[in-house]
Amino acid sequence: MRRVWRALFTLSTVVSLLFLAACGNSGGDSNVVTIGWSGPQSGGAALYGKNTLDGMKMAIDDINAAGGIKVGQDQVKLKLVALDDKYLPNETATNARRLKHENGATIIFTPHSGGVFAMQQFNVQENFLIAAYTSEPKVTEAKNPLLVRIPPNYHIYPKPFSEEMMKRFGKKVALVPGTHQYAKDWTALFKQTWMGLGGKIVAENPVDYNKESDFSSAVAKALSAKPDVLFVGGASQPTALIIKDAREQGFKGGVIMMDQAKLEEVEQVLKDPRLLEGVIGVRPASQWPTEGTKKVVDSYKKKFGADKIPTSEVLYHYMAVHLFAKAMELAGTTDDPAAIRAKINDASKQLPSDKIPLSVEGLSEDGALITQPKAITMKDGKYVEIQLSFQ
Amino acid sequence: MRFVPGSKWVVAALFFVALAIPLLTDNSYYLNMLIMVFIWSIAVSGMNIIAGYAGQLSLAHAGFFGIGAYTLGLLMVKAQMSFLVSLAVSVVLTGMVGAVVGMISLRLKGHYFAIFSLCMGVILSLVIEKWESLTEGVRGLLGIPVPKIGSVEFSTLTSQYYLILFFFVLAMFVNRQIIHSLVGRTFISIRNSEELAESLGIHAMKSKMLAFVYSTVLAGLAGALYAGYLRFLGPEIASIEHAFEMLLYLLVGGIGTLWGPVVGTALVMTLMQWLQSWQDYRMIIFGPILVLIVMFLPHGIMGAFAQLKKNQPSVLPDTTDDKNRGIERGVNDRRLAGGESDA
Amino acid sequence: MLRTEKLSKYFGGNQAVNSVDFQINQGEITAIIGPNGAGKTTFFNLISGLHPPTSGKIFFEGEEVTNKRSYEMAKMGIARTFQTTKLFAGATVMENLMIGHRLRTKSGFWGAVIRSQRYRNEERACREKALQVLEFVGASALANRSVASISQEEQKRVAIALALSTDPKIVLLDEPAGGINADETSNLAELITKMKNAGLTICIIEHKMQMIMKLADRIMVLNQGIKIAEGTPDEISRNETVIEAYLGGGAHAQAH
Amino acid sequence: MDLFFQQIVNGLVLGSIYSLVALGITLIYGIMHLPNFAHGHLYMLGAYVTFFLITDYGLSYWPAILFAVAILVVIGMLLERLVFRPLHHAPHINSMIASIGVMLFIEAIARKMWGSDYRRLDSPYDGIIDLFGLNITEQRLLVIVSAVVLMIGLHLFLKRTVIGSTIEAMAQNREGAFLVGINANKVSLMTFAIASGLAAAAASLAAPINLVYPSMGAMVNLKAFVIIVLGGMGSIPGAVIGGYILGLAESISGTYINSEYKDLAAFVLLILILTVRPTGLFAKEAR
Amino acid sequence: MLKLIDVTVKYGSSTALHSVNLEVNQGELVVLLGANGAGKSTIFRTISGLLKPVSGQVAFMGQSIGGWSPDRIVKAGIVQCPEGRNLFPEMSVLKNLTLGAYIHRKDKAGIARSLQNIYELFPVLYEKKEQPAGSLSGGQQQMVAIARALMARPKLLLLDEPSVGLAPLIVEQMFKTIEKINRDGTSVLLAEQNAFAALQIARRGYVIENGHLVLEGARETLCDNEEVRRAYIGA
Repeated sequence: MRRVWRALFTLSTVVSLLFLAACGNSGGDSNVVTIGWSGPQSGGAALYGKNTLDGMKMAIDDINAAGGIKVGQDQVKLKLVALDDKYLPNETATNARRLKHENGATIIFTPHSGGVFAMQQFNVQENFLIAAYTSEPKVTEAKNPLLVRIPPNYHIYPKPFSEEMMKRFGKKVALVPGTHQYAKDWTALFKQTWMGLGGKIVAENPVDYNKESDFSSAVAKALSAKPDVLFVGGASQPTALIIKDAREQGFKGGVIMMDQAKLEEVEQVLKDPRLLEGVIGVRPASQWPTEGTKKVVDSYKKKFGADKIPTSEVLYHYMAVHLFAKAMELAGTTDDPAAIRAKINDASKQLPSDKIPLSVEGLSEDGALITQPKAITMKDGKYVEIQLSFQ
Repeated sequence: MRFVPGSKWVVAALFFVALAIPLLTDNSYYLNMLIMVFIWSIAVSGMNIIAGYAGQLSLAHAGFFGIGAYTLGLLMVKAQMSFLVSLAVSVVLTGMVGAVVGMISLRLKGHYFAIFSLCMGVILSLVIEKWESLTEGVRGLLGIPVPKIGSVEFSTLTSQYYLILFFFVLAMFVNRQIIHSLVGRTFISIRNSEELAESLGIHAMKSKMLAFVYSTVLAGLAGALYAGYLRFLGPEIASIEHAFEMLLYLLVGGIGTLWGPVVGTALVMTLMQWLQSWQDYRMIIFGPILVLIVMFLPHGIMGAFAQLKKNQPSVLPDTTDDKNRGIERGVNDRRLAGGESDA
Repeated sequence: MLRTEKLSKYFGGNQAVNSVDFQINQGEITAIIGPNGAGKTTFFNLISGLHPPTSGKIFFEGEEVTNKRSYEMAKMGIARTFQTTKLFAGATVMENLMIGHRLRTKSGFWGAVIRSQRYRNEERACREKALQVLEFVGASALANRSVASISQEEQKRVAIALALSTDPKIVLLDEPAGGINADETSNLAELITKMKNAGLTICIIEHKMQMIMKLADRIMVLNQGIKIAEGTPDEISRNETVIEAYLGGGAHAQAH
Repeated sequence: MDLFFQQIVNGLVLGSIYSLVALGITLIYGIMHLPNFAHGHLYMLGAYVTFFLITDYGLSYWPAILFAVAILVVIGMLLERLVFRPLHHAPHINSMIASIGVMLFIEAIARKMWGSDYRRLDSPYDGIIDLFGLNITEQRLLVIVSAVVLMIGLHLFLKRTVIGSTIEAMAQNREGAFLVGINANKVSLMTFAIASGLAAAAASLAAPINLVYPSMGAMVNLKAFVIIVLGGMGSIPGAVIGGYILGLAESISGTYINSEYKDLAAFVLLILILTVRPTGLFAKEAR
Repeated sequence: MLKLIDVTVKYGSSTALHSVNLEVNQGELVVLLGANGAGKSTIFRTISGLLKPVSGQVAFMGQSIGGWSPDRIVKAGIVQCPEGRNLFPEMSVLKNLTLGAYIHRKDKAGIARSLQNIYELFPVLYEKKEQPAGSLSGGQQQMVAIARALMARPKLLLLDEPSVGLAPLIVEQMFKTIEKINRDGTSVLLAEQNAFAALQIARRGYVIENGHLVLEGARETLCDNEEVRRAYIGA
């Protein structure tokens, strides 16, 4: 009996201590503005979540080191509050309310469409701005007035990719994309484009890039259809493994890489650049030809190690925090989401390209940032730039 | 009433507090947390019926939660049916799927049933994820309309709160009625000894089926309410991690007690929220806490209360009785089993 | 009333019960005796439907019931107790006994939820039945005690009460006097006689010979799964084969 | 036809890994009646340990595997001693929950210490062998061969040595084992050690053909449970054969049906088999 | 050699043994008589450390062994051949026997000698040594169980109802074997309900009823005791 009492006592002590500790954190400072983030910090997508957070943390550190932002007459510093949602929409909804009501966040970042959809149900009602890092077109279709979509639209890639590969290798493509939603959407668009150009799809064999223990059987099946070109798409490292498996099984054709995979990371895994011959993909964000990009890449390397290269998640989030900070300065408020969003377009034009990576040209009507990515391909052992056309 | 914190007056008082909460605070975070606690409590109490009372540990209940949620979502989005009709259909459909799954799986005993149901859960979640033409797959189901009953629209958080509180109270009422009835006692008799129950004329399979189907209905109801509340669905809600989470709520609260599921859900969810401040350390802290809880409070919180009150071991099921499978158990297990033949 | 025809049960290669012809007559107390491991409990398990027989037939009141399951057997009126007193641990005596009458009730899920008239009647009937059988076995005082807290002998009584609460025609008692002392045994014998006088048919497995010799109308002796003798207590106690089997080969001379 | 044989080889590679992990789970189940949900995470730890021994401590492949196995053996024994032995007399559901707690803990620790990045362990055996027209990397061949060697080793240990047979003795009749003087605690400690060691070996063999990351154990774990239910819980041949059945079923169904549904195929296979044989393929008959 | 002093054992709240006092001397063959459920196996399980007494003392060769783990008790020299036999059904007879000598596992020569002795005692086991123990007949399984216990070279052998389920002829053989084992120097505590057969080979005995030792005495005393006769033959 005593054991039970003791256990109950211990448990309640632990719980109340936790409660006290948790309470200690909240407590606002008028000269600090909280930026919220809800994303995966555990589970299979944790790495992705961490990358987005790293970008934000670097940006906030840089802004605060420079004295913060000037809103009206006040010098305001930024603070990041990050909550784990395990990639689950309902957790995002809970976190968003917590960030808004407990931490006073006006801008909440989330790097997955499910979380965005969940927040869209109430963000206008509860008055906060969603910073959505997702390429899902439906996010903007809803015309939510308090939403900004950060990453570029992938619709521009398939056509130039396809044309280049067809020209160099042939018209038969085998598809081994991921099974996640982004890969599916990308693949659907790619298939349409490829066939529209007179190409033929000889095999389609999607695999789960995050869970699969061995890609080799999926690759073997795709290659058995004797394709000229292989289409792959998912996170960089598994993508690299698939390319490696294909080369090991004797595949010599071209490889089209979805923009989620980063060429520089693929290179790190493959080691031998010859395996990359004939690969086409999006130019790494870290190779964006601006001063700002170079600067951020350097400071990232300083922070995380010389062999680490910031992914586009890092760079886009770095840029986005600066963008929102600028918009707050322009709007002269830190707690009116509508006013802040109204200034995003102006802010994007005022971001100094020597400090900020990438280049943003403005905000589209439906709330997406406009950026202009580029594509490259490995030809005879060298990277060659491919022209992307914008209609 | 036998359970201390579940005594009539406490329950009544808590009920009135629950009714008054939206009047006392407009903090939507708290309301949202309570709504989530209600929803998951319903689902966990379903798991409790089959695992805690009928003694068959099911890990498929996240799958049934998913079925309930998707049925409601799909009916409202794709068939434009009204909220109440969709809710009814999703509950019935979950029960029907539950009946089919039960028929196959309840023939198995002990750990076999547990792991088989785990696999069933995985299948249900994979089906939801892969059947894209119906469920939209990993993209998720968008645009579930605001629940409406007659002319009342549940668009605000407060109105949703009352809607879900209503179903929560209803579910707990039905649970109470069942548990303290001949039907509930029948479940318990099967948990304690299927052999004895059968020799007393109880059709064990039939009763287990009833318990299983009812428990899936509760999971389905919870899922449907979740869909109506969040108005967006992704296949993750049916994932096996959720089944583990539900089991955890159940065990912490006290398996085989009426209020255990509610106490466990509320406590663990709150604990998880508090641990958010520790960020990366959250699970590093939570994992050992879990181990300590099962070591020192093996009957869960409500079980411990019942024990204090009755000053004797509480009714604790060992849902995985090896004797069913003819395996000798360890030395002291026999003592726990309380009596043995001295042949 | 209950009859078996060449009833056999094999476990793997072992013959637990081998081609037994047996009969339980209405209103009698029939005993099954035999050394440990003779197959007595297995035989009970067969005629109560717990295990399906490998071959042979079982008839109850003229009807063949060979492959009926134990819950069906119980509904037809065959109740049993177990060797190790099986009760639903943790519950009170009353709660245990109410389940015993469950098979005679009809209301299901909805009845219980809305507490329908029929449900309330049935619950009352269960409660009354429980009190009635408790009184019959002389354990009324135990009604609200937890099963875990009562003595071995009381547990035996409650187990019999549990069997009686199913409204049986035949009660099969598997070693009701195992593990209780002489006084308690004679009390138990009285109870069994009382059951017989109340019109019940009884079949009993027991090792306590004095008790059996006094109680039984007819005895069957099993050894190695085979019926080696059947008859009145007098006949059995004089039967050479029985003495041989029961007391071990060399003991014969000494026993006389 | 080439494709078919290629997929058979791939199935064998997959099956080898599954079998080694499933063997550990089934051994622990046989002795402690504990479905250890944390086992897949021991596999993950094994991969990380190997990775760091090679990259940070400069060990070469084989010594790294040996050390990783040794380290995991210690971790497994600690788990048995600190978590599962104290819970041995509690209801089984409690130790199951405890294993979930351990699982969450290990994954969180791995994330905290090593981050969530994918890591890549290079195989020292990167060559490609042309086997009757099939292209197979040496590493894949190595996985199959090593797994078979390990399994034979385990078999010999269990059947031919007195110490090894105590494990089987405990599984077959616990009380009988006590009565011949076998120390129950030592046996369960040894079982955890062997199971964790097997997981580590499987992980270090598989790591070079895939990536190393904190959640790499989750799916393998789930599959391993499918396997032991399929083969009969506690059955050692069941775990081995079940592992290969599943590996082959996955690679074949991935080829000839649809790769997206092949996880589903594994589970449906299980349901079908259990519907016909409720105690798995190799379960002992109930007495 | 073995002494139980006021040993009380409980299963949950019910008492299975009430202050039992029992003694086995060096070289003795003592029989423990009692009906089903009287508490014989409980005594055995307590001696072997499978159950812990709530009070009282268990002493062996002057040492208190109450609370020792089963394997430690086996090493001390008390080996039980349990009523349910508890063989390893899927292992061969030989393997069962080898495991019986688990505590002597380093003494290869000793094990070979023991095996030799066992095969002399039970020649049929030599014929069946490669068969799984579970496939043998009841009597043969009983032999394996006794043989396995002997492989541990016990100082004190506890035999729990070795005659259960055996044909009379085999029972007779079994008792002769037990007698021989005792003659060869092993003390034996034998639990039986087969009273008179057991009393033929034992010099001393106890009668247990409902967890109480009710009678104790030499063979003659017990044989002549009316209670015993009545209890077992019912006449």
